[in-house]
Amino acid sequence: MAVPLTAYLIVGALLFGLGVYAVIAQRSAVMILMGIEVLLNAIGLNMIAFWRFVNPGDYSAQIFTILIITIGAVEMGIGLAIMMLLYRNRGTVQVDQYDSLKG
Amino acid sequence: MSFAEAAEWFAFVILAVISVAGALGMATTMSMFRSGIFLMASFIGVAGLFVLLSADLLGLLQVMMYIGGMLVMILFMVLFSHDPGGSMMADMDMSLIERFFSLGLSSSPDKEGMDMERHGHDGMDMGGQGGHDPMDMGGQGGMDMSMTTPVKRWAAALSVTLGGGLVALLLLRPAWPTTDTTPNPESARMIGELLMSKYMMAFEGAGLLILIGIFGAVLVARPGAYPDRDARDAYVTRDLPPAPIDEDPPPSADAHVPPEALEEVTVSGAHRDEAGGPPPQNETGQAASESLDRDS
Amino acid sequence: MELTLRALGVLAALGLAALLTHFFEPAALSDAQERGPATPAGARGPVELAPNPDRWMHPAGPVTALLGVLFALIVIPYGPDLVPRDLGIGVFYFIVVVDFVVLGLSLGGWGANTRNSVDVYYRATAQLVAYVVPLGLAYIGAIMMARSLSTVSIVDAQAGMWFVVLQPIGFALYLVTGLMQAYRPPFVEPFAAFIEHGVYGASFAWQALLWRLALSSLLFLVAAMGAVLYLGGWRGPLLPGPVWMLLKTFGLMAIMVWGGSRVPLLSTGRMLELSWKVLTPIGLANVLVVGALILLGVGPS
Amino acid sequence: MIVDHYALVGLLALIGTGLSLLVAGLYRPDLPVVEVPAAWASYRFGFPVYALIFLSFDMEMIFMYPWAVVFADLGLEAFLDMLVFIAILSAGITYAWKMGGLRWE
Repeated sequence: MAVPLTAYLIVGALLFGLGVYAVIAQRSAVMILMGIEVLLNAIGLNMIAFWRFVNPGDYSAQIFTILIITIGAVEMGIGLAIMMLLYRNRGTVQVDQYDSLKG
Repeated sequence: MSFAEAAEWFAFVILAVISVAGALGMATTMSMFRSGIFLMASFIGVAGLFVLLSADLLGLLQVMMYIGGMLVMILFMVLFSHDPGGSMMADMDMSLIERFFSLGLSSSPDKEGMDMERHGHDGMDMGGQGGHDPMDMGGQGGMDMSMTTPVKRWAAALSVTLGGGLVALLLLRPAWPTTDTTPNPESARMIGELLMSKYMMAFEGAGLLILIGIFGAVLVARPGAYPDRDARDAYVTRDLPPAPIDEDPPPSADAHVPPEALEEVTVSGAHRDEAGGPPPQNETGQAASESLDRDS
Repeated sequence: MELTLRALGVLAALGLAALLTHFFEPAALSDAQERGPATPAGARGPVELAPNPDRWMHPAGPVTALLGVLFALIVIPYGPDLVPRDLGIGVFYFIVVVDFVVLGLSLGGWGANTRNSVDVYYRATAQLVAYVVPLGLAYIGAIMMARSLSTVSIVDAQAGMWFVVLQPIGFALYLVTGLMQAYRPPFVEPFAAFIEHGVYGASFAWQALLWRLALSSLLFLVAAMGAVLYLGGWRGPLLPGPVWMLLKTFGLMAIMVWGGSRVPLLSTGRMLELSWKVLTPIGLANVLVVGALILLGVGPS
Repeated sequence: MIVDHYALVGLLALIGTGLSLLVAGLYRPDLPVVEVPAAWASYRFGFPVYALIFLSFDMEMIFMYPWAVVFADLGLEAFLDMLVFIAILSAGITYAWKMGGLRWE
């Protein structure tokens, strides 16, 4: 193990920051969904890095990461379906155009 | 440093750069298609890091999930966006990072669209102080092409602060209680046994979650989600994007289509928006099963 | 070094596989109405060029596809010790890296920015949506009996009896979905003649060469994996292991290509219906049947 | 070590990219060329519901591989687990079918 744990955690931190940027700065709902996927992925990377360096005998961390990926996939499916409906009704998926509840 | 260690560092640096640059490119490129591909590259880079951390099953699983998932997601992104290829946006004035990740997208020498685009851009830059006025964008309606919210600068500042803060915290506390034990190489067997014993409820719960996901997605997106046939046709027509970007189909493309293949064109592949109206539907069932019988 | 030797072995396997398939496939396809990826270079029209292709993704397409087949060749065994690398999760790895071919088709198709090539992206993705689930279900049956994901272990588990005898439904499922995965008739939508043979129509000469290399090897890979999963891989009397492996691979390829080209072509919509309404339920049923067989004590112990 | 097994994959990635660049640099015969208009626009596609349930089923396949490896060792218990899982998924596909989702749109 030439590469230390901190190096992996730094990559995770950078991914997390970029995910936050994508969620806030993008107008399209699909891009926001993608930003959330990056956030989930950063969490998974940290999880596996800690698993490898701290407790490699217990595979629970991998199961947990599989569940994170599952949740990401289901969220992607539902999110796209909702966007499909919104797009059919309003013709756009830009989140700042959905202001009808603003009064 | 031995050769194996150097190789591991080399692989780590390449994969880390792929994953971070992929995420950065996803957030900044002008092309919708590219941003999906960049995100996929980021996921594949992280999957490579998983393999480097000896979690090979997990890494490959992530690659499988996200190649399929992102290709499907790009289908929807292209449907939802006005300029999926980014060739119009690529001529705008962009920041350095945006320009870097949109390299090679467009080369059109004429910059006629610039003035209009710059207008939208100014509004975007000035609206930086929080509460973004909907009238500003609403007046232009669908003409507003910018892909980012007016709080873009604040978001960039926040994310730099957050990422920098996290990295600083990590560098301040570099010592973690690590062990040197190596994991069992039969990762698939270990995961399978855990799934069947300790995490059985989680396994079935994930199955149930996927089921609910399918229910929700089908319920919301199914074609029959309209009161009646006429309403559906109205929606489907509205489903078409506002204006096709390429008006003239290439004359050669239609000329060589043999008449018997024309029907094939309408039921397969992507529907061009010029085709208009709801395309014909397949009658279900028997032809498909017949061909299966012959095949096997 | 040993690693370099193995890498050279994989490259040699790629060259040999592509060459043999290149000359073998047209013979089996002799009078098919659509040749799909096996279309000879002379039958294609001029190269279509868009004014502004994506200058990075368009060339990246064939390279990605080629890398996918190179990676997949790593786990194909030609003998008990004649496998480039026996990864512990070999079969799963194989399924995953073959998806890079679809990724390459999408990159090359969308990146070329012509009407016909953009269509390739939609058709290839639809094909991916159609084949992944039933193909995975066809693999699962063999994995359940062999109790391992490693290709070598799967072949070893067939020492007594080939899995094609124990799981005929799974084998039939593999034949159909394998054709989908390899873009061979009757599932040639991404390479149909009326969209100028898909990515071929918008490729420069070197790109077309790489596409041809990748897609010929893809058919070889599908047939070789079928031989590993269901026909006992290198196992056989008298002849040495690699010969048996090649014989089985090309025999299976002949059956698939010849049978597939005798069936009417399927449009993308029909293919999706076939996959989700027929093949996926059959695959789920096959998993249950194989499970019951194992519980009854059938199969390798 | 698991990582060592994947060194071959990394090496082949480098070799494959290098060879492709070599081919791209050396093999450039002249071909007839026609200019066609650009085609990037937003397209409808005919299989949105298939695509959405594919996302879920792809995830389901991922759970099946580790299960299939340990199935023969665990026997009846694993079979019953998977029976429940497959029943759940069949319910999903039946629902999509009955709601009219499985058709070209």
